[in-house]
Amino acid sequence: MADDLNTYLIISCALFAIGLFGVLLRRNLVAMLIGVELMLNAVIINLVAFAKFSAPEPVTGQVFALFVIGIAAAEAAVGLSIVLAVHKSRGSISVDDLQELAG
Amino acid sequence: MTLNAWADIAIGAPLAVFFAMLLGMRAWPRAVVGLSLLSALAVALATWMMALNLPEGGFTSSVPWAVTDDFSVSFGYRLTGLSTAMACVVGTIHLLVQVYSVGYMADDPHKARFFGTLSLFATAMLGIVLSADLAQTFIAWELVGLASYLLIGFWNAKPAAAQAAKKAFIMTRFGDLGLFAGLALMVSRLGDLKIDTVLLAVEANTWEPGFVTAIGLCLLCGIAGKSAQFPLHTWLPDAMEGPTPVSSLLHSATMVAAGVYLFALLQPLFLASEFTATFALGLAVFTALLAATVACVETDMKRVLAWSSISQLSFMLMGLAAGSQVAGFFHLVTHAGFKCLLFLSAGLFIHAAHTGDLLAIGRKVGRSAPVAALGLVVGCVALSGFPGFAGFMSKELVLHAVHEQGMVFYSGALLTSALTAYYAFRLVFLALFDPERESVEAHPSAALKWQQGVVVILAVLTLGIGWTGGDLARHLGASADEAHIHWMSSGVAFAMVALVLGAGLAFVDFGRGGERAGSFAKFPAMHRFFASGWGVDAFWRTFSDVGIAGLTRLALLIDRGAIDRTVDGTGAATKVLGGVAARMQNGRVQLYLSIALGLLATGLLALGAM
Amino acid sequence: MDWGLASLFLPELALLGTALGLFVVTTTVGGGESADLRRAGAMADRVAFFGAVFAALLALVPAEGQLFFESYAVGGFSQSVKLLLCLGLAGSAWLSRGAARGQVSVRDRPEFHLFLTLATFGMAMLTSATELVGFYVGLELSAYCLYLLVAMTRREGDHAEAALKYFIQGATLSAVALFGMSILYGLSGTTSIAGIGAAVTAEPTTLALAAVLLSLVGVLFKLAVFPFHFWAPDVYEVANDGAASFIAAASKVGAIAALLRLLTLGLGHDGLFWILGGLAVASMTYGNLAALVQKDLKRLLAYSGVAQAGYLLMGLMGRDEAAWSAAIYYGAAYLGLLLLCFIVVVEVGRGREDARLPISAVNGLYKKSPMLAMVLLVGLLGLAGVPPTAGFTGKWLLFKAALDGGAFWLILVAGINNTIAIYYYLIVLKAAYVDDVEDPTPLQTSPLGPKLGVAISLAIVLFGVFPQWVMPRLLDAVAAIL
Amino acid sequence: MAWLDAHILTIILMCPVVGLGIVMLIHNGKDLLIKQVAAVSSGLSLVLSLRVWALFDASTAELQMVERVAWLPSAGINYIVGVDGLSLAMVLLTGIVFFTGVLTMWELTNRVKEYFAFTMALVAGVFGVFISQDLFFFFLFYELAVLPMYLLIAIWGSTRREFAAMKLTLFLLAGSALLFPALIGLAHYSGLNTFDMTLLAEADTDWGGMGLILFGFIYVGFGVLAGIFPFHTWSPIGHVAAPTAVSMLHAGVLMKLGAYGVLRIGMIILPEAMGSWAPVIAVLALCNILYGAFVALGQTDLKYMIGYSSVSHMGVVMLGLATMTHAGISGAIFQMFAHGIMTALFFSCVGHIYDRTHTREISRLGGLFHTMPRASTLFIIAGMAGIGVPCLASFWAEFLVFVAAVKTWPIIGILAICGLVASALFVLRVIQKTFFGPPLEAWKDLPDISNGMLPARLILAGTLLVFGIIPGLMLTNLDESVRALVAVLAG
Repeated sequence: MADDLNTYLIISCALFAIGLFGVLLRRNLVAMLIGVELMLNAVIINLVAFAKFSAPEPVTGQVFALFVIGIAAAEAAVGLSIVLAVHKSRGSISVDDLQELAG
Repeated sequence: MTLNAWADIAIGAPLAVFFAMLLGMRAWPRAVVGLSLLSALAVALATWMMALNLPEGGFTSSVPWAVTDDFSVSFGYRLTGLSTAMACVVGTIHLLVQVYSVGYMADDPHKARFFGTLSLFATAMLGIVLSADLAQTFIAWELVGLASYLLIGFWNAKPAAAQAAKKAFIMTRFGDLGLFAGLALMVSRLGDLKIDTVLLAVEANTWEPGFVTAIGLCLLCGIAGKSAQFPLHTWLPDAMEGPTPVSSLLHSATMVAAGVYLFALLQPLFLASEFTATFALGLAVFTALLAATVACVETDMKRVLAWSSISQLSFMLMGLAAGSQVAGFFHLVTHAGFKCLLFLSAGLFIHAAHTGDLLAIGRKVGRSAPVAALGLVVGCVALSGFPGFAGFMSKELVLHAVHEQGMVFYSGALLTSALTAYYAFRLVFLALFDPERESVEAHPSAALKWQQGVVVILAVLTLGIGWTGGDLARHLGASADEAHIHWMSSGVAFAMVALVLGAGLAFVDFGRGGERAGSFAKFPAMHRFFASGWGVDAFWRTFSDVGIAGLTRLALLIDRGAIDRTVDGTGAATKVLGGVAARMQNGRVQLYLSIALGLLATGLLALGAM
Repeated sequence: MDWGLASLFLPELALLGTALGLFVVTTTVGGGESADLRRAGAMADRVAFFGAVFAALLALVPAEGQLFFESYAVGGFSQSVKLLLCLGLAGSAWLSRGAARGQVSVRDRPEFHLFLTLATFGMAMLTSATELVGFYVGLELSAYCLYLLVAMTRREGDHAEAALKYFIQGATLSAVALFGMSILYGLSGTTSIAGIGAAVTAEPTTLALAAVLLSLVGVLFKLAVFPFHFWAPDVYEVANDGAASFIAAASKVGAIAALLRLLTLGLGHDGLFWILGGLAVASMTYGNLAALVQKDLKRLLAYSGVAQAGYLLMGLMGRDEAAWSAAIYYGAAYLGLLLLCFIVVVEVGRGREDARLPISAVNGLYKKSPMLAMVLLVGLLGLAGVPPTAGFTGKWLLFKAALDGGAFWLILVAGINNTIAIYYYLIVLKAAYVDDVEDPTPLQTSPLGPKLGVAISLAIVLFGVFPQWVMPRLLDAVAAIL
Repeated sequence: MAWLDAHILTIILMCPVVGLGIVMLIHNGKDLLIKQVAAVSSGLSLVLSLRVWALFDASTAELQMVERVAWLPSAGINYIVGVDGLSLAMVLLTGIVFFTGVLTMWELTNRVKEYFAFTMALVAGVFGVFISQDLFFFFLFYELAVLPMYLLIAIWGSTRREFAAMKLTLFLLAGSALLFPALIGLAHYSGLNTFDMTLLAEADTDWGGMGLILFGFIYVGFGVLAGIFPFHTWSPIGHVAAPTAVSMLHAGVLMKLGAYGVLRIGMIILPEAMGSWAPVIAVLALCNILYGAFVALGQTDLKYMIGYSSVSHMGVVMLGLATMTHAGISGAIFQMFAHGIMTALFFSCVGHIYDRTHTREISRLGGLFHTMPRASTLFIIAGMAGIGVPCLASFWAEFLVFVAAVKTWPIIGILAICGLVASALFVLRVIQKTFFGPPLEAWKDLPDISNGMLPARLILAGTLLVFGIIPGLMLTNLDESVRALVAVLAG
């Protein structure tokens, strides 16, 4: 696996795909949150890889990556608080119990 | 007073009375009646003045009424011998009938409405007669139809009268379709419908024969509607539901004669195509025969006179179709006289006997009403064509004219005049010489004087009219000898034979007492066939029940079934679609995301393909 | 202190100031006594409302220029959108004062207003951001505030579920959008939208266009366009009225502004716009059809919002100043109309324990409060695009722009959709004007509510009949960013 | 005074709008005051429309009393208002029907304020359409005229009112769904990017295939409101359910909007497309005439009968337009005016009968002539106008149209003339069943039209009579404009 842009892109796409399927298929809410985090990490890898290999001056990519990391953390906090609220009101954090609102 | 002024009075005065009636009907009924009589007098005077000082080449003046590029209509007057003569007939008869109606309608609460509508009729009739533009004739033609609808349905509380009025209007409307189609076809060739332009175009015969025949037949259809010719004649006997003055003025003397007048006016057009002329002649003969046979078996007095009017109208058309304007028109004038007399005297009889049935009148009244009896006798004698009387003088000219058109028509005409004599005298014998007459004495009311006065005047007029043939011909611009009776010719002889045969048979059947059933009763099948008016009325009833009602049901079916259902269907379908769309939102968040990302993927692929 | 630069940042500063104020109020809430809790709540209402109004006034101050090393453009476009956002915030704050119908507990009210203000600040940033990073931060900031606002409804029940669904879809789709942005950064080497736009137009490879489409997903989610709209019905129906009105009105205006900013990337490519056209038709048809069978008023408004997003997206097919300015005009009209509807929702819903509001709640409104009935009439007919409201003029300008983009047959579909839409607007109107109600006791409304509604409806009618008061300014503003 | 004459059309438009404003301000309870305001505003608009008629100079075909204000130049919208021969009669018709409509509803007691508010909005829309010369404002007023119908029928209507109101509104707005792309398409495909109708008409752009499609949309879009054959089922249901004055306004004036739209936008701006569409319009118009008459014959409800008779008479209008001749188009416009007045009279009489007998079933009515002579005479006058009896305005209209039709398409013309008999059939059947015949016990002592309510109907009957006796009044004004139109159509 040569140390060049393509490898990193492949890794990030794989990670992104894993995260996406995590969100779509896992039953457990927290697992879905983890899936979203994985997708964001894939983006971070992407940014850093582009900054290293192809961007004229790498700092924008790395700054962008830092921002994404910060926001991912905020997202996790908000997500978990909402999952907590769901648990309090429904008593379970499985996606199958979240089907009342329809029509 | 210029001719134009007289014409304005003739048409304007009655119209003013009609509007006065519309506005002030309830407040002062007597005033409306007075006004109406006054206007009738003015109209009669105006028509006679126009006829007397008519300049040599006639007088036309018109003002544009509705102008468009393709075609324009003008309102005006065209005074010729023919139109002024007809106007005089209308004016005089209208005056007499109005005077008669004063007595007839004495105790009717809606008197004002009657006189007002009668004046409307006068305006419309004179509108037809004096018009210079066929479009104006058509307009007046429709107005006359409206007036007849209102007058027949005057006692609209009686369902029969309302039904008769509707039938009359719709049947004449069928005829008007043909008239309108004819006019519309003419307009597509000429810019406007002025009578002079039409006649010039006919003389120049620039149109191809097929076109002229088509126009002739269309106009004939209109005439058949208005002048109650076969097959559009069944409304006239039903129109007897109206008051008797209406029957006498409209449905014998003037309105039904409008069709004949139009034929006389546009005679060159009809005669220009050989086919139309023979067709018209054949139609007239056939209708005359049909009407005469039905009149022979009819039991109601007014209906007998109605069928007789149809038959006499066909005689006029025969004269005109055979080519002689004088014969046809002279018969129109004399017929107007004696038929109006017959109807008015019938009115007296019906007032006295409170029923229209001949046998009942014979039993109840008979000769106890002297003036009515006098009117009936003079009328019937004139009607039957007794030599020297009005009927004979004009019918003789007609028979003479038809004689040249071939034996078939002539023999038909002769047979009809024989039948005419038969039913005329049948009427007299049944009404006046009924053996078991209980003598109930008539109580002459004050109003009766008006009616009897008019009947006497008319009787005198009927006697005199016969001899005015010569100066009428001169007035029409034809030579006097056109109206000369060839006393010694074979035609007169045949007519005499027909008269004697008819009168004799009538005397044999009804004159001598006995069961007075009439010779027709001997053949029950034929009797029933004649009584039903040769089944024409039944045909029209089935046509309206099956044809029109069927079409209506079909239309309703299409409307409710097809169109409405599709419209409501689309509405309901969209709601069902709505339900489907809403169910897509079934609550599972992972399904939402998969749909979203799936569509996104297809979008990306599409981008790739583009 | 050089006032020059700061003068460009005034509305945002006002919003931050309000947020700070609210933050202070939240800290004082500590103790449990209900008396000072209520006092703090009322204080929070007042601070939030007047802060928003002050920010709106500041947005009127003309400002033109760049901030933060050319990553933050302030101009006609951004200031007019900020004005709309602040008005939307003021409206929602006013609607949720005393947490209308007590749907937000007194303890949480200061935080409620804090998040409202922060969300508006995030969207204001979004409007001026000319650079992907600022754009993304603004997008996420406003998104997270909205998730929390929805979760804040006091009563037990479905609000948590709606908030979670809103969060999951939002987070996933923003991650996808971020992935697209990262690829755009990779291709063009810069994060400034103008730079990326130039790179994409230079060599419009499929990958570049795909990246643009992916990066649009985040904004389309916020705008509730068809495939990304599934969150809207649940959130509108269950969220408390204040949050729902903010999400329906102000956040949609923010989304429109973001879309206008981001769409400048792919202006040159027909393919991209035909896909957007497809999305537009899909969301129009889906929104209108689904709304036909709705029984809950707020859920109906949600689906109608999806349909309106479709009309708007189709208008953008014109790809020129006319389309862009019509979009903003239509956004402004939509903001006003939604505020009208939510005024009626709040006034009619007062005293109902559940946040839901069935259409039958509006029965006999003509008798209970004629003024509110008139407000509802103008609101619904405006949404239906009936003259003389701004809705009609907006639709006319939008479709005229769409036709310049060659979408004749799409407009026919939009016309038919409009007719379908009128059915469910009339159903609500029928409930208000025709159906009778058992207790015709007049509705005790708040003193100011109906009057504010009448004022807004008057404004909508006037702007509808006289578009020329505002359109020329919008045209110049939009010319700057195209 | 000069200022008034210069801005007379906008003032006419403003009468109902200002009236609406004042009515909104009046407290709900004061019914009489509201009615007086409505009467004043409608009376004023009638007087002003008469003044427009007087000021109109019949010798030129151009627009007169034009007011032009650049509204939104960037989008090609400007407020242009003007009247020419084609729309002059329509403005007067709206004035008359609006004024008589307000008078007819004088006895209304239920929710008076909202009723007059919605009616005035509707009439403002109708006035707007007839005077506006810009597609944007034309469509704005067109939709404004359609929407209040829903509430007017749903709240004050009678049989199946909500269903009928919804069906009517959706049907008409489905029509306008077609108009939306067509009107915008006109501005776009003409390349001028302006909605000014006169500019679009004068710039003889080559529309090509698109012209046919646009004309199709315009014809069907406006045709739905004009009640053309397959799209007419909303009109009878709408009329039956609507209260009296609303059906007067609706059948009397609103249906003319449709025909006027086809005339003003379809024929003037897309003459070639009109040429190729004319046969289709003629055949559909023929269906209208005959089909409408026969369905009317089968009706058992008075208002249904009048509804279908309107469908039949609107067929005459469309046939007149389809002939594309001077006589035909003049007849069509004359018929739009005459039929408007006639239907208004019809509905006001039926309204009176319904208010007294609470039934419109023809079978249960009978012999009303003696209990209500005034109402019956007025109904018969309207009926006679319907049949096309001379000396009433409709005669001239039908006469001109049928003559022109026979000239251009002999077969269709002759078949259309049969419409004369068909219309006679169904009108006379109703007159005979409801008015003639013995007076029934149930309707013995019903009050006739009171003196207060008579003037409204007399105005209508009087107009029919005046225009019947002097058709020149109408035709001279139409003359030049129609000639110019025919020249354009001839290409």
